[in-house]
Amino acid sequence: MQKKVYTIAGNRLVAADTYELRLKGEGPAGGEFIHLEIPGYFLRRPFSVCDTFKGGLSILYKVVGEGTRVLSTLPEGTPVNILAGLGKGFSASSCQENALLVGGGLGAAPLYLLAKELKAQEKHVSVVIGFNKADEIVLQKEFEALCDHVTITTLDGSVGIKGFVTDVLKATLLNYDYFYTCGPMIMMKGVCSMLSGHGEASLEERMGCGAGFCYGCTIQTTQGPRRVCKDGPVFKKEEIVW
Amino acid sequence: MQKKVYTIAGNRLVAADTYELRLKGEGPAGGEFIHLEIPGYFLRRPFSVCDTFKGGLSILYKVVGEGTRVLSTLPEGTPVNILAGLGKGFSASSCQENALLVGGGLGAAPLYLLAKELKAQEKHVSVVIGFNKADEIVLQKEFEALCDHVTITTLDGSVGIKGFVTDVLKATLLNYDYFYTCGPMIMMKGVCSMLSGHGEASLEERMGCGAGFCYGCTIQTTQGPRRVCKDGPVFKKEEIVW
Amino acid sequence: MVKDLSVTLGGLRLKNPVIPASGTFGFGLELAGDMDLNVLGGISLKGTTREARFGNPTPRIADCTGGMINSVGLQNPGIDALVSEKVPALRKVYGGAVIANISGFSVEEYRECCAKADACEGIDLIEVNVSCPNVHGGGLAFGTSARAAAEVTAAVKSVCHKPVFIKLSPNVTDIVEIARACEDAGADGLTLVNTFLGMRIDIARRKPILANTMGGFSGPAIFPIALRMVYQVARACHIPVMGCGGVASARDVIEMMMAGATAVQVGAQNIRDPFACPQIIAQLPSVMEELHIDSLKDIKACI
Amino acid sequence: MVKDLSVTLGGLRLKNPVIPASGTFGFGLELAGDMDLNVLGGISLKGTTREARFGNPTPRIADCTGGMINSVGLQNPGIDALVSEKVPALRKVYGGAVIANISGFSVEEYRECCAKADACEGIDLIEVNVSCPNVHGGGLAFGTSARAAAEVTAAVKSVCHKPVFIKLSPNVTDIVEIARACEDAGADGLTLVNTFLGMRIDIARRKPILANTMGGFSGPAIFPIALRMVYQVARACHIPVMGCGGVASARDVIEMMMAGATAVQVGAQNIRDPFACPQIIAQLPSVMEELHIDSLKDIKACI
Ligand SMILES: Cc1cc2nc3c(=O)[nH]c(=O)nc-3n(C[C@H](O)[C@H](O)[C@H](O)COP(=O)(O)OP(=O)(O)OC[C@H]3O[C@@H](n4cnc5c(N)ncnc54)[C@H](O)[C@@H]3O)c2cc1C
Ligand SMILES: Cc1cc2nc3c(=O)[nH]c(=O)nc-3n(C[C@H](O)[C@H](O)[C@H](O)COP(=O)(O)OP(=O)(O)OC[C@H]3O[C@@H](n4cnc5c(N)ncnc54)[C@H](O)[C@@H]3O)c2cc1C
Ligand SMILES: Cc1cc2nc3c(=O)[nH]c(=O)nc-3n(C[C@H](O)[C@H](O)[C@H](O)COP(=O)(O)O)c2cc1C
Ligand SMILES: Cc1cc2nc3c(=O)[nH]c(=O)nc-3n(C[C@H](O)[C@H](O)[C@H](O)COP(=O)(O)O)c2cc1C
Ligand code: FES
Ligand code: FES
Repeated sequence: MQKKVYTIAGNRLVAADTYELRLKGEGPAGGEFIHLEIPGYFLRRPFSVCDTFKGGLSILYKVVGEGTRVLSTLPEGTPVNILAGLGKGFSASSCQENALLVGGGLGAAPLYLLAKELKAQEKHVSVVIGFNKADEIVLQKEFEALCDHVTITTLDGSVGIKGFVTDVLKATLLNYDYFYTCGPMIMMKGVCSMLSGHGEASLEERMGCGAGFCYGCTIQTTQGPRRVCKDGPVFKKEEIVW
Repeated sequence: MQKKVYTIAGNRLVAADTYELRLKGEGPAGGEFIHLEIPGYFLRRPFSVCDTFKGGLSILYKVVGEGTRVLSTLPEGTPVNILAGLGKGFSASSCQENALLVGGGLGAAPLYLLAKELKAQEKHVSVVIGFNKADEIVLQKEFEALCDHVTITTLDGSVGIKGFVTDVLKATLLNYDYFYTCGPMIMMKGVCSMLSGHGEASLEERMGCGAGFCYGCTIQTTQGPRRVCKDGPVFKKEEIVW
Repeated sequence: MVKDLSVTLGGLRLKNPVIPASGTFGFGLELAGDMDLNVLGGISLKGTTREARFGNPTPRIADCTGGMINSVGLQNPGIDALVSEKVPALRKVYGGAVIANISGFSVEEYRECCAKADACEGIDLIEVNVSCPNVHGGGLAFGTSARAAAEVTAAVKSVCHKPVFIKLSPNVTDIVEIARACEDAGADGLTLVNTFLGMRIDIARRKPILANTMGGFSGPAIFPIALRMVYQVARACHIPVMGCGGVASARDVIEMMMAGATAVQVGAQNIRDPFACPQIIAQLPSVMEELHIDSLKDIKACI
Repeated sequence: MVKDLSVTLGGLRLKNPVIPASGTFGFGLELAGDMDLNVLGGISLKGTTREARFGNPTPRIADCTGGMINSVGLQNPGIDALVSEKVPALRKVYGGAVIANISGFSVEEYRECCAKADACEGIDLIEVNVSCPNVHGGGLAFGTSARAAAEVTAAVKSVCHKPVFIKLSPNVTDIVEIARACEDAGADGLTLVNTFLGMRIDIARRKPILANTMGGFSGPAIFPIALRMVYQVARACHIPVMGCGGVASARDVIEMMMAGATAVQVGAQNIRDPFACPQIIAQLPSVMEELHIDSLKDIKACI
């Protein structure tokens, strides 16, 4: 874990209520998520790292409450205090050859970084991501440029296949030896119970410290109590108690 | 009273720990003092208006605590929330012909605006202002450009007369029909008891609302309880209970 | 859709639930020149005692993270000036609910002041502040003992025809016990909460900031504790509660009402921003829209 | 001039008075890889009970103005794991004062756990958290009754040789009464304060944010109340006080000490910023310089 002051290099609307925040700063800022201080709020807010680049990283966030609303108003050049290098992420090496990535909404964000890593390991990557409506779609072009198969679903059918991602998993024969999922709990539960092989899911909990020492984010797993922020947020399918 | 968002047009060091803050914004911002919101602090901070100009005003402030320290770091262009049009100021019209202004430290600030008003009314203005040391002197040139006599005192004698302003009042025969004073309580008490004629002094109290409705700043006067922020900060010499 | 902000409090219809809290809005008159008072659902006037009081020496105010401490000490012109001067003057410019806030140092003083407030035409509701030290009962605040709070309530109720709300102190182990005692003694409603006892030190001068050493702490910092007390009391009692403590936004008003408040008072936030109440009222309709609320009456204790 | 930050607490010499508060720094080990723990004056370990506990369901955390609410609910591996695993592991990397924080639901549980902590070599001081509900006494927290707090104190003292500090709840009418009862029952010191009972509501979903409805509120928002309690108790009692509640800066540490604290704990601020304690310690000398303080021992209760 490192505490850093990064600078906003971009904060633009990329979909309905959804912003891409680009942060630049020194040093490596690995980890699965960052914990970001928003002026006027006591607790930090956790966001998955969506992409990293030389001298920085980006996240995708949705305005869902007061903190994210304030975040969306911060202009370029604003210094932002973050904790970086947090969380145990997806394990790309668990996949032998063919990876299946299933995302819902902004759950697509951490899957993008994973897809880059899987491709760097020269694996085949199929992606299925679902959204409510066309105007919420993010990362479609980015996934298409990177991955072998990309399927988009929308609830209203305005883009791609009409329905839930689980409808696609049911209808399509997908070739994978390991799967990865991130999105709403109800979706991940459906995905994990439907897909027979091994896989991992990224969970969410309200967080205090984000760094494993306040025990605010503990969940019960088949292996006993685990901290989502430190032992996760990614857990093996078999560990999760839905 | 008006609530306004003004913009910092300048915030520069003008003497030891002392800054001039220039604020620009629309509409008249009269009044004796402004009540200024500082990011991160619950209560506003009161500062005397030192000068007004078309589209704005300036204050002089000293870094004495946390709030003023933060204020000194705010860059040009920062929006600042102020209450303007507060307080009952000096009454320039109480002076017939010859005014004597006695200031201590940043007590000089509101006297400058008063001096401008007195000169606009074509009165003679003599000024005595005292500082601890040379590096604390403010407004000397401005007063000299405007007034008929300007005497500076410093405790260490590095500039002007060595000693307190009261030493000057004792030693010099000053021609005035009305006096005005602002500075540390102990100085104003000395000035008011030493000067025989009528006059006014500007008081300070820790303030809540700054606008007369919280009764946080009440003092006992010879006329009964009075709010420094609304009934003052300027009171007639005869009203003040030292 | 047009939003219905009105609520009914102790039989009175308020056009909205937002009321400046006692001591943080003077007698209303001080701000009459700066805003249209008539947007306010009600006004709780500055705390009043039998005799005029100067209050405590200054400094009476200290700044804190998310709030402030005051030791104003009930500066007021006395009950006779309240009913003969302040209220009639306010009534000339204000048509909403006028709440008299009464303090006392003995049961007898409470009774006498409340009777005078009850007889004053311009006053709609009487709020009894039991946070004062009980001079005949060892100096502990009336509001920190269920028995003393009930005694004041019964005494006041015996002389009042207007609705009587008892305003409780949060500096207690069991707020529900005290609330129930007031309800049983006949209170028509409760105001929760008054200030927390707090203190700050000037570390450069090595002495307390307040001349009085300690004072009442309030502001957004206390909101979660006040909300919890409103929630507990609203579930335990059947009389209406005015929620108070740290309210600073339209969202806070709605949160207080969901916790069980019928109306909501705004205190320290007025001191930071004199226009806080009109602003909160102006923001309520759009926040209601966002939260799919048509009438504020629908959300009371809805959780 | 070199500044002397050291203090003596319950007979132990601490290199400085800054101690992460129980529950806000895990068992120290969780942060051993991220900072040099040895800069810390002491570490108060996560609250420990007889049996291992999962704690409460999530959400366990809610954000507030100037603070947070937690309902972690004493998740811990139990006293046996504390003394056999956590403390020995911490001792390998940490040489400062190790404080065990013990909770219980019966006097017997307190006694048993404290005896085990007392027998554990790596533990220097025992802090007894009396904020838990008393399962044999009607569910009210031990810390809200002077009698129950004294009973726990006496029971624990009868089995401990190490200094015992009782950590009090601020949710009481008269903190001094409870502090005195603990002192009279033999406590070697007091920690003031634990969290305030608070609550937040998710107004969009119309339900409490915490799965447990209410939780413990702490952070800079409570500083003025905690400071007042430290001041009152330090004047009323003769045993040392660890001040805790809202401390977030070197200035706050000094203010707490001027109010009467011998050492100072930092809680919620660690959760906002894991490096809060080392940073505060690093800032102390320059703040002392500015305030003309040569030794922190000189400022205790100096106001
Ligand atoms: C590991 C992890 C990764 C995440 N990655 C992303 C991401 O890449 N993009 C994105 O848009 N969102 C992400 N979230 C959710 C994001 O943290 C919340 O949407 C955000 O904290 C809401 O803040 P707010 O102030 O707008 O909401 P409020 O409701 O005003 O926040 C109040 C409190 O609740 C917490 N909170 C509210 N909703 C959530 C939530 N769903 N999960 C966790 N805490 C919450 C906040 O952090 C804050 O402490 C992630 C959450 C976790 C745990
Ligand atoms: C009517 C009036 C006019 C003033 N004009 C000026 C001016 O022109 N230039 C200038 O430098 N200062 C002026 N002051 C003093 C100025 O308000 C304080 O120096 C300033 O508030 C200190 O803030 P701080 O946060 O740095 O200090 P802190 O000590 O950290 O402030 C804590 C609290 O104490 C209050 N406070 C601290 N010192 C004073 C003080 N001397 N008077 C009133 N409140 C205080 C603050 O407002 C704040 O609420 C004036 C005060 C008053 C009442
Ligand atoms: C400056 C000031 C003066 C107050 N005077 C009174 C009073 O006279 N009577 C009373 O019942 N409450 C008084 N209060 C308490 C408030 O009415 C309110 O109960 C308390 O401040 C909590 O609300 P808040 O957090 O919104 O400020 C006063 C509060 C402040 C800040
Ligand atoms: C997440 C969290 C967990 C806590 N767990 C404990 C605990 O196990 N035992 C205890 O005595 N206090 C516990 N506390 C209380 C703190 O030790 C401290 O007394 C309180 O938070 C006030 O200090 P603060 O305002 O600096 O946070 C906990 C506080 C927090 C925020
Ligand atoms: S958020 Fe603190 S342990 Fe996970
Ligand atoms: S500061 Fe509020 S009345 Fe003067």
